[in-house]
Amino acid sequence: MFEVTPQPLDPQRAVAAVRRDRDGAVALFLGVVRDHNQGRRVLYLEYDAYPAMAVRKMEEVAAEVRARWPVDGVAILHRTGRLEIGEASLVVAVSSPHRKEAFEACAYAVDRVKQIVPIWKKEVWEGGEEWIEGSLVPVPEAAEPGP
Amino acid sequence: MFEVTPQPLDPQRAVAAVRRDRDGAVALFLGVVRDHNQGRRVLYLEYDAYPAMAVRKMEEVAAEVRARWPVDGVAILHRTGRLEIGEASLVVAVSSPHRKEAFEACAYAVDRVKQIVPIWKKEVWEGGEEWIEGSLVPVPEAAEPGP
Amino acid sequence: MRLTVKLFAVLHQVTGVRETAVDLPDGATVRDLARALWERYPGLREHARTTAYAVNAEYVPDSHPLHDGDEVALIPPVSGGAHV
Amino acid sequence: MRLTVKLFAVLHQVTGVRETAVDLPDGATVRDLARALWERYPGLREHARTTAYAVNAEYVPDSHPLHDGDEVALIPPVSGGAHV
Repeated sequence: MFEVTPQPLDPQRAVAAVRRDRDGAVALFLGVVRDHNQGRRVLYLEYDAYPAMAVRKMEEVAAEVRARWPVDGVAILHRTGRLEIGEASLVVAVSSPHRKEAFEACAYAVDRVKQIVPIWKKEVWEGGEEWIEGSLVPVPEAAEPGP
Repeated sequence: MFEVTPQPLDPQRAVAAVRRDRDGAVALFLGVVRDHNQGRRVLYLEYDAYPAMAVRKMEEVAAEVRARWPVDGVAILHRTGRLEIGEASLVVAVSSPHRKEAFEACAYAVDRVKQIVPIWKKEVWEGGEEWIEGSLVPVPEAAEPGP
Repeated sequence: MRLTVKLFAVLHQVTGVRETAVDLPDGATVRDLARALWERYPGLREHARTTAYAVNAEYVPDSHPLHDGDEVALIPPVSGGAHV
Repeated sequence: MRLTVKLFAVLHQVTGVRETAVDLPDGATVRDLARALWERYPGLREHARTTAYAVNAEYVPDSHPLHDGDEVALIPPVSGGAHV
Protein backbone atom coordinates (compact mmCIF):
# COMPACT_ATOMS: atom_id res chain seq x y z
CA MET A 1 0.00 0.00 0.00
CA PHE A 2 1.58 3.24 -1.20
CA GLU A 3 -0.41 6.43 -0.97
CA VAL A 4 -0.03 10.19 -1.21
CA THR A 5 -3.23 11.71 0.06
CA PRO A 6 -4.68 14.89 1.59
CA GLN A 7 -6.72 12.71 3.99
CA PRO A 8 -5.65 11.93 7.58
CA LEU A 9 -3.45 8.82 7.71
CA ASP A 10 -4.80 5.72 9.44
CA PRO A 11 -2.04 3.50 10.89
CA GLN A 12 -4.51 0.66 11.43
CA ARG A 13 -5.15 0.51 7.67
CA ALA A 14 -1.42 0.24 7.07
CA VAL A 15 -1.15 -2.60 9.59
CA ALA A 16 -4.04 -4.45 7.97
CA ALA A 17 -2.45 -3.99 4.54
CA VAL A 18 0.95 -5.42 5.47
CA ARG A 19 0.12 -8.28 7.83
CA ARG A 20 0.15 -11.86 6.54
CA ASP A 21 -0.87 -14.89 8.64
CA ARG A 22 2.75 -16.02 8.87
CA ASP A 23 3.85 -12.71 10.43
CA GLY A 24 4.38 -12.25 14.15
CA ALA A 25 5.66 -8.67 14.05
CA VAL A 26 4.55 -5.37 12.61
CA ALA A 27 6.84 -2.36 13.09
CA LEU A 28 5.25 1.01 12.48
CA PHE A 29 6.57 4.52 12.27
CA LEU A 30 4.57 7.71 12.45
CA GLY A 31 6.19 11.00 11.58
CA VAL A 32 4.14 13.69 13.31
CA VAL A 33 4.16 17.46 13.10
CA ARG A 34 6.00 18.86 16.10
CA ASP A 35 5.69 22.34 17.55
CA HIS A 36 9.28 23.48 17.04
CA ASN A 37 12.23 23.26 14.71
CA GLN A 38 15.71 24.73 15.15
CA GLY A 39 14.55 26.85 18.05
CA ARG A 40 11.53 28.27 16.23
CA ARG A 41 7.91 27.72 17.25
CA VAL A 42 6.13 26.05 14.35
CA LEU A 43 2.43 26.89 13.78
CA TYR A 44 1.74 24.26 11.15
CA LEU A 45 3.31 22.55 8.12
CA GLU A 46 2.21 22.40 4.53
CA TYR A 47 3.26 19.50 2.31
CA ASP A 48 3.60 19.60 -1.46
CA ALA A 49 4.14 16.43 -3.50
CA TYR A 50 4.54 15.08 -7.00
CA PRO A 51 2.06 12.29 -6.28
CA ALA A 52 2.50 9.96 -9.26
CA MET A 53 6.29 9.97 -8.91
CA ALA A 54 6.13 9.83 -5.11
CA VAL A 55 4.16 6.58 -5.28
CA ARG A 56 6.69 5.12 -7.72
CA LYS A 57 9.55 6.07 -5.43
CA MET A 58 7.73 4.55 -2.44
CA GLU A 59 7.48 1.31 -4.41
CA GLU A 60 11.21 1.56 -5.08
CA VAL A 61 11.89 1.99 -1.34
CA ALA A 62 9.79 -1.11 -0.64
CA ALA A 63 11.73 -3.07 -3.27
CA GLU A 64 15.01 -2.04 -1.62
CA VAL A 65 13.66 -3.16 1.76
CA ARG A 66 12.62 -6.56 0.41
CA ALA A 67 16.02 -7.03 -1.21
CA ARG A 68 17.71 -6.51 2.19
CA TRP A 69 15.40 -8.15 4.75
CA PRO A 70 13.03 -11.14 4.68
CA VAL A 71 9.97 -9.01 5.32
CA ASP A 72 6.44 -9.47 4.06
CA GLY A 73 4.32 -6.38 3.62
CA VAL A 74 5.56 -2.80 3.32
CA ALA A 75 3.17 0.16 3.43
CA ILE A 76 4.13 3.80 3.00
CA LEU A 77 1.57 6.59 3.34
CA HIS A 78 2.28 10.31 3.11
CA ARG A 79 -0.15 13.11 3.65
CA THR A 80 -0.22 16.41 1.72
CA GLY A 81 -1.65 19.87 2.36
CA ARG A 82 -1.85 21.69 5.67
CA LEU A 83 -1.08 19.61 8.78
CA GLU A 84 -1.52 20.79 12.34
CA ILE A 85 0.77 20.01 15.29
CA GLY A 86 0.37 16.35 16.25
CA GLU A 87 -0.97 15.14 12.91
CA ALA A 88 0.86 12.34 11.12
CA SER A 89 2.53 13.26 7.83
CA LEU A 90 4.18 9.86 7.27
CA VAL A 91 3.23 6.31 8.18
CA VAL A 92 5.54 3.38 7.39
CA ALA A 93 4.52 -0.17 8.33
CA VAL A 94 6.58 -3.34 7.83
CA SER A 95 5.51 -6.87 8.73
CA SER A 96 7.78 -9.84 9.19
CA PRO A 97 7.84 -13.25 10.83
CA HIS A 98 10.44 -11.82 13.27
CA ARG A 99 10.67 -8.51 15.06
CA LYS A 100 14.32 -7.58 14.51
CA GLU A 101 13.90 -7.52 10.74
CA ALA A 102 10.65 -5.56 11.02
CA PHE A 103 12.30 -2.81 13.09
CA GLU A 104 15.42 -2.55 10.92
CA ALA A 105 13.47 -2.53 7.68
CA CYS A 106 11.03 0.08 8.98
CA ALA A 107 13.81 2.43 10.09
CA TYR A 108 15.57 2.00 6.73
CA ALA A 109 12.36 2.73 4.81
CA VAL A 110 11.83 5.96 6.76
CA ASP A 111 15.39 7.08 5.91
CA ARG A 112 14.90 6.33 2.23
CA VAL A 113 11.53 8.07 2.02
CA LYS A 114 13.22 11.22 3.25
CA GLN A 115 16.00 10.84 0.66
CA ILE A 116 14.28 10.02 -2.61
CA VAL A 117 10.50 10.55 -2.48
CA PRO A 118 9.48 13.87 -4.12
CA ILE A 119 7.60 15.47 -1.24
CA TRP A 120 8.35 18.81 0.42
CA LYS A 121 7.35 20.57 3.59
CA LYS A 122 6.86 24.25 4.23
CA GLU A 123 7.27 25.40 7.80
CA VAL A 124 4.95 28.19 8.86
CA TRP A 125 5.78 30.18 11.96
CA GLU A 126 4.64 33.48 13.48
CA GLY A 127 5.31 36.08 10.76
CA GLY A 128 7.00 33.88 8.19
CA GLU A 129 7.31 30.65 6.31
CA GLU A 130 9.94 28.64 4.45
CA TRP A 131 10.11 25.62 2.17
CA ILE A 132 12.48 23.20 3.87
CA GLU A 133 15.30 21.96 1.65
CA GLY A 134 16.15 18.45 2.80
CA SER A 135 18.01 15.87 0.72
CA LEU A 136 19.53 16.42 -2.70
CA VAL A 137 18.13 13.51 -4.65
CA PRO A 138 20.65 11.09 -6.15
CA VAL A 139 20.67 11.62 -9.89
CA PRO A 140 21.89 8.77 -12.09
CA GLU A 141 25.16 9.26 -13.98
CA ALA A 142 24.82 10.28 -17.62
CA ALA A 143 24.85 7.25 -19.91
CA GLU A 144 28.01 6.77 -22.00
CA PRO A 145 27.56 8.45 -25.39
CA GLY A 146 26.89 5.90 -28.13
CA PRO A 147 29.41 5.17 -30.92
CA MET B 1 -0.46 3.94 29.44
CA PHE B 2 0.06 0.39 30.70
CA GLU B 3 -2.74 -2.12 30.31
CA VAL B 4 -3.45 -5.83 30.54
CA THR B 5 -6.86 -6.39 29.04
CA PRO B 6 -9.03 -9.04 27.37
CA GLN B 7 -10.21 -6.39 24.88
CA PRO B 8 -8.74 -5.98 21.37
CA LEU B 9 -5.74 -3.62 21.41
CA ASP B 10 -6.02 -0.28 19.64
CA PRO B 11 -2.65 1.06 18.40
CA GLN B 12 -4.19 4.47 17.72
CA ARG B 13 -5.01 4.84 21.43
CA ALA B 14 -1.40 4.04 22.29
CA VAL B 15 -0.17 6.66 19.82
CA ALA B 16 -2.51 9.28 21.27
CA ALA B 17 -1.36 8.40 24.79
CA VAL B 18 2.37 8.81 24.10
CA ARG B 19 2.55 11.76 21.72
CA ARG B 20 3.50 15.20 23.03
CA ASP B 21 3.52 18.37 20.91
CA ARG B 22 7.32 18.44 20.93
CA ASP B 23 7.53 14.94 19.42
CA GLY B 24 8.17 14.31 15.75
CA ALA B 25 8.37 10.51 15.89
CA VAL B 26 6.28 7.68 17.22
CA ALA B 27 7.64 4.13 16.86
CA LEU B 28 5.14 1.35 17.36
CA PHE B 29 5.40 -2.39 17.59
CA LEU B 30 2.57 -4.88 17.25
CA GLY B 31 3.12 -8.49 18.21
CA VAL B 32 0.53 -10.49 16.31
CA VAL B 33 -0.53 -14.12 16.48
CA ARG B 34 1.03 -16.01 13.60
CA ASP B 35 -0.15 -19.27 12.10
CA HIS B 36 2.92 -21.38 12.82
CA ASN B 37 5.68 -21.95 15.35
CA GLN B 38 8.59 -24.36 15.13
CA GLY B 39 7.08 -26.12 12.16
CA ARG B 40 3.68 -26.58 13.76
CA ARG B 41 0.44 -25.05 12.47
CA VAL B 42 -0.99 -22.92 15.29
CA LEU B 43 -4.79 -22.69 15.59
CA TYR B 44 -4.90 -19.95 18.21
CA LEU B 45 -3.11 -18.72 21.32
CA GLU B 46 -4.35 -18.23 24.85
CA TYR B 47 -2.67 -15.72 27.15
CA ASP B 48 -2.62 -15.88 30.93
CA ALA B 49 -1.36 -12.97 33.04
CA TYR B 50 -0.84 -11.75 36.58
CA PRO B 51 -2.38 -8.39 35.73
CA ALA B 52 -1.48 -6.24 38.75
CA MET B 53 2.15 -7.33 38.65
CA ALA B 54 2.30 -7.20 34.86
CA VAL B 55 1.31 -3.53 34.92
CA ARG B 56 4.00 -2.81 37.55
CA LYS B 57 6.61 -4.53 35.43
CA MET B 58 5.48 -2.60 32.35
CA GLU B 59 6.04 0.60 34.33
CA GLU B 60 9.50 -0.70 35.24
CA VAL B 61 10.27 -1.33 31.55
CA ALA B 62 9.19 2.24 30.76
CA ALA B 63 11.42 3.59 33.53
CA GLU B 64 14.38 1.66 32.09
CA VAL B 65 13.64 3.09 28.64
CA ARG B 66 13.51 6.66 29.95
CA ALA B 67 16.79 6.16 31.79
CA ARG B 68 18.48 5.15 28.51
CA TRP B 69 16.90 7.35 25.82
CA PRO B 70 15.49 10.89 25.75
CA VAL B 71 12.01 9.71 24.90
CA ASP B 72 8.68 11.15 25.93
CA GLY B 73 5.73 8.80 26.19
CA VAL B 74 5.89 5.01 26.53
CA ALA B 75 2.75 2.86 26.24
CA ILE B 76 2.62 -0.92 26.69
CA LEU B 77 -0.59 -2.85 26.16
CA HIS B 78 -0.97 -6.63 26.38
CA ARG B 79 -4.06 -8.64 25.65
CA THR B 80 -5.19 -11.76 27.53
CA GLY B 81 -7.49 -14.68 26.77
CA ARG B 82 -7.96 -16.40 23.44
CA LEU B 83 -6.44 -14.66 20.41
CA GLU B 84 -6.96 -15.70 16.82
CA ILE B 85 -4.35 -15.63 14.04
CA GLY B 86 -3.63 -12.02 13.09
CA GLU B 87 -4.79 -10.45 16.35
CA ALA B 88 -2.37 -8.25 18.29
CA SER B 89 -1.26 -9.57 21.67
CA LEU B 90 1.24 -6.78 22.38
CA VAL B 91 1.40 -3.11 21.45
CA VAL B 92 4.39 -0.95 22.41
CA ALA B 93 4.49 2.73 21.45
CA VAL B 94 7.31 5.20 22.11
CA SER B 95 7.37 8.88 21.18
CA SER B 96 10.41 11.09 20.89
CA PRO B 97 11.54 14.33 19.29
CA HIS B 98 13.78 12.19 17.03
CA ARG B 99 13.19 8.93 15.21
CA LYS B 100 16.38 7.03 16.02
CA GLU B 101 15.70 7.10 19.75
CA ALA B 102 12.06 6.15 19.23
CA PHE B 103 13.01 3.02 17.24
CA GLU B 104 15.76 1.91 19.61
CA ALA B 105 13.66 2.47 22.72
CA CYS B 106 10.68 0.65 21.23
CA ALA B 107 12.74 -2.41 20.30
CA TYR B 108 14.33 -2.46 23.75
CA ALA B 109 10.93 -2.23 25.46
CA VAL B 110 9.63 -5.20 23.44
CA ASP B 111 12.66 -7.27 24.51
CA ARG B 112 12.16 -6.38 28.16
CA VAL B 113 8.42 -7.09 28.13
CA LYS B 114 9.24 -10.60 26.97
CA GLN B 115 11.82 -11.00 29.75
CA ILE B 116 10.18 -9.69 32.91
CA VAL B 117 6.44 -9.14 32.52
CA PRO B 118 4.42 -12.03 34.06
CA ILE B 119 2.37 -13.05 31.03
CA TRP B 120 2.25 -16.48 29.40
CA LYS B 121 1.00 -17.92 26.15
CA LYS B 122 -0.45 -21.32 25.45
CA GLU B 123 -0.15 -22.57 21.91
CA VAL B 124 -3.10 -24.60 20.67
CA TRP B 125 -2.68 -26.77 17.60
CA GLU B 126 -4.58 -29.61 15.96
CA GLY B 127 -4.85 -32.26 18.70
CA GLY B 128 -2.78 -30.63 21.41
CA GLU B 129 -1.69 -27.60 23.33
CA GLU B 130 1.28 -26.38 25.36
CA TRP B 131 2.13 -23.52 27.69
CA ILE B 132 5.19 -21.90 26.18
CA GLU B 133 8.10 -21.47 28.60
CA GLY B 134 9.97 -18.37 27.55
CA SER B 135 12.35 -16.39 29.77
CA LEU B 136 13.42 -17.32 33.27
CA VAL B 137 12.77 -14.12 35.15
CA PRO B 138 15.77 -12.47 36.84
CA VAL B 139 15.40 -12.95 40.57
CA PRO B 140 17.21 -10.53 42.87
CA GLU B 141 20.07 -11.91 44.95
CA ALA B 142 19.24 -12.76 48.54
CA ALA B 143 20.00 -9.82 50.84
CA GLU B 144 23.06 -10.21 53.08
CA PRO B 145 22.00 -11.57 56.46
CA GLY B 146 21.97 -8.82 59.10
CA PRO B 147 24.54 -8.71 61.96
CA MET C 1 0.56 -16.67 59.31
CA ARG C 2 -1.77 -17.02 56.36
CA LEU C 3 -0.62 -16.47 52.78
CA THR C 4 -2.47 -16.18 49.52
CA VAL C 5 -0.84 -18.15 46.71
CA LYS C 6 -1.50 -17.53 43.01
CA LEU C 7 -0.72 -20.02 40.27
CA PHE C 8 -0.41 -19.17 36.61
CA ALA C 9 -0.16 -20.79 33.20
CA VAL C 10 1.40 -24.28 33.35
CA LEU C 11 1.36 -24.22 37.18
CA HIS C 12 -2.36 -23.49 37.13
CA GLN C 13 -2.70 -26.35 34.66
CA VAL C 14 -0.84 -28.97 36.71
CA THR C 15 -2.61 -28.07 39.98
CA GLY C 16 -6.05 -27.16 38.67
CA VAL C 17 -5.90 -24.30 41.17
CA ARG C 18 -5.73 -20.59 40.43
CA GLU C 19 -5.48 -19.31 43.98
CA THR C 20 -5.18 -20.99 47.38
CA ALA C 21 -4.50 -20.11 51.03
CA VAL C 22 -1.55 -21.61 52.93
CA ASP C 23 -0.88 -21.40 56.70
CA LEU C 24 2.74 -21.46 57.81
CA PRO C 25 4.52 -20.85 61.11
CA ASP C 26 5.96 -17.37 61.66
CA GLY C 27 9.45 -16.92 60.29
CA ALA C 28 8.77 -19.03 57.21
CA THR C 29 10.48 -18.15 53.93
CA VAL C 30 9.48 -18.56 50.31
CA ARG C 31 11.42 -21.85 50.30
CA ASP C 32 9.28 -23.15 53.18
CA LEU C 33 6.15 -22.19 51.30
CA ALA C 34 7.40 -23.97 48.18
CA ARG C 35 7.94 -27.18 50.19
CA ALA C 36 4.43 -26.96 51.64
CA LEU C 37 3.00 -26.50 48.15
CA TRP C 38 4.98 -29.49 46.75
CA GLU C 39 3.33 -31.67 49.42
CA ARG C 40 -0.11 -30.45 48.49
CA TYR C 41 0.42 -30.38 44.70
CA PRO C 42 3.12 -32.87 43.72
CA GLY C 43 2.85 -31.73 40.07
CA LEU C 44 4.57 -28.49 41.03
CA ARG C 45 7.77 -30.33 41.88
CA GLU C 46 8.83 -31.05 38.31
CA HIS C 47 8.58 -27.32 37.55
CA ALA C 48 10.49 -26.27 40.66
CA ARG C 49 13.74 -25.61 38.82
CA THR C 50 12.12 -23.06 36.51
CA THR C 51 9.65 -21.50 38.96
CA ALA C 52 10.31 -18.00 40.24
CA TYR C 53 8.48 -16.34 43.11
CA ALA C 54 6.93 -12.93 43.57
CA VAL C 55 5.77 -11.55 46.90
CA ASN C 56 3.29 -8.71 46.71
CA ALA C 57 4.06 -8.37 43.00
CA GLU C 58 7.88 -8.18 43.24
CA TYR C 59 10.31 -10.93 42.30
CA VAL C 60 12.12 -12.26 45.40
CA PRO C 61 14.80 -14.88 46.15
CA ASP C 62 13.85 -18.21 47.82
CA SER C 63 15.24 -16.95 51.11
CA HIS C 64 12.75 -14.08 51.28
CA PRO C 65 10.93 -14.02 54.66
CA LEU C 66 7.15 -14.10 54.50
CA HIS C 67 4.63 -12.15 56.53
CA ASP C 68 0.99 -12.67 57.36
CA GLY C 69 -1.24 -11.54 54.50
CA ASP C 70 1.47 -11.71 51.80
CA GLU C 71 0.37 -12.52 48.26
CA VAL C 72 2.81 -15.01 46.77
CA ALA C 73 2.80 -15.80 43.06
CA LEU C 74 4.48 -18.80 41.42
CA ILE C 75 5.92 -17.56 38.16
CA PRO C 76 6.87 -20.01 35.41
CA PRO C 77 9.18 -18.70 32.65
CA VAL C 78 7.31 -15.78 31.08
CA SER C 79 6.30 -15.80 27.41
CA GLY C 80 4.33 -12.64 26.74
CA GLY C 81 4.20 -11.02 23.32
CA ALA C 82 4.02 -12.81 20.01
CA HIS C 83 6.21 -15.62 18.62
CA VAL C 84 8.84 -13.22 17.38
CA MET D 1 8.78 19.20 -29.53
CA ARG D 2 6.45 20.22 -26.75
CA LEU D 3 7.16 19.40 -23.11
CA THR D 4 5.08 19.67 -19.97
CA VAL D 5 7.03 21.13 -17.05
CA LYS D 6 5.97 20.74 -13.40
CA LEU D 7 7.23 22.95 -10.60
CA PHE D 8 7.04 22.06 -6.91
CA ALA D 9 7.51 23.59 -3.48
CA VAL D 10 9.99 26.50 -3.52
CA LEU D 11 10.20 26.40 -7.34
CA HIS D 12 6.43 26.75 -7.55
CA GLN D 13 6.74 29.63 -5.07
CA VAL D 14 9.41 31.58 -6.99
CA THR D 15 7.69 31.19 -10.37
CA GLY D 16 4.03 31.32 -9.29
CA VAL D 17 3.55 28.50 -11.80
CA ARG D 18 2.62 24.92 -11.11
CA GLU D 19 2.73 23.58 -14.65
CA THR D 20 3.71 25.07 -17.99
CA ALA D 21 4.37 24.01 -21.59
CA VAL D 22 7.72 24.60 -23.29
CA ASP D 23 8.56 24.17 -26.99
CA LEU D 24 12.11 23.19 -27.85
CA PRO D 25 13.89 22.09 -31.05
CA ASP D 26 14.31 18.34 -31.53
CA GLY D 27 17.44 16.94 -29.92
CA ALA D 28 17.15 19.18 -26.85
CA THR D 29 18.33 17.89 -23.48
CA VAL D 30 17.26 18.59 -19.92
CA ARG D 31 20.02 21.19 -19.75
CA ASP D 32 18.54 23.01 -22.76
CA LEU D 33 15.15 22.98 -21.10
CA ALA D 34 16.63 24.38 -17.89
CA ARG D 35 18.20 27.27 -19.83
CA ALA D 36 14.87 28.05 -21.51
CA LEU D 37 13.14 28.04 -18.13
CA TRP D 38 15.77 30.35 -16.59
CA GLU D 39 15.01 32.90 -19.35
CA ARG D 40 11.31 32.71 -18.68
CA TYR D 41 11.53 32.54 -14.83
CA PRO D 42 14.76 34.17 -13.65
CA GLY D 43 13.94 33.19 -10.04
CA LEU D 44 14.73 29.56 -10.91
CA ARG D 45 18.37 30.42 -11.55
CA GLU D 46 19.36 30.84 -7.91
CA HIS D 47 18.01 27.34 -7.20
CA ALA D 48 19.75 25.77 -10.18
CA ARG D 49 22.55 24.24 -8.12
CA THR D 50 20.12 22.26 -5.96
CA THR D 51 17.48 21.45 -8.57
CA ALA D 52 17.20 17.89 -9.84
CA TYR D 53 15.18 16.79 -12.84
CA ALA D 54 12.77 13.96 -13.45
CA VAL D 55 11.51 12.93 -16.85
CA ASN D 56 8.31 10.91 -16.86
CA ALA D 57 8.71 10.39 -13.11
CA GLU D 58 12.32 9.13 -13.10
CA TYR D 59 15.36 11.11 -11.98
CA VAL D 60 17.67 11.84 -14.93
CA PRO D 61 21.01 13.58 -15.47
CA ASP D 62 21.15 17.04 -17.16
CA SER D 63 22.35 15.40 -20.35
CA HIS D 64 19.17 13.34 -20.73
CA PRO D 65 17.65 13.77 -24.21
CA LEU D 66 14.03 14.90 -24.31
CA HIS D 67 11.22 13.72 -26.54
CA ASP D 68 7.92 15.24 -27.60
CA GLY D 69 5.30 14.82 -24.89
CA ASP D 70 7.75 14.24 -22.02
CA GLU D 71 6.67 15.37 -18.57
CA VAL D 72 9.62 17.08 -16.89
CA ALA D 73 9.60 17.88 -13.18
CA LEU D 74 11.92 20.31 -11.42
CA ILE D 75 12.75 18.75 -8.06
CA PRO D 76 14.18 20.84 -5.23
CA PRO D 77 15.82 18.95 -2.33
CA VAL D 78 13.11 16.68 -0.92
CA SER D 79 11.91 17.03 2.66
CA GLY D 80 9.09 14.56 3.19
CA GLY D 81 8.27 13.07 6.58
CA ALA D 82 8.38 14.89 9.88
CA HIS D 83 11.18 16.99 11.41
CA VAL D 84 12.96 13.96 12.81
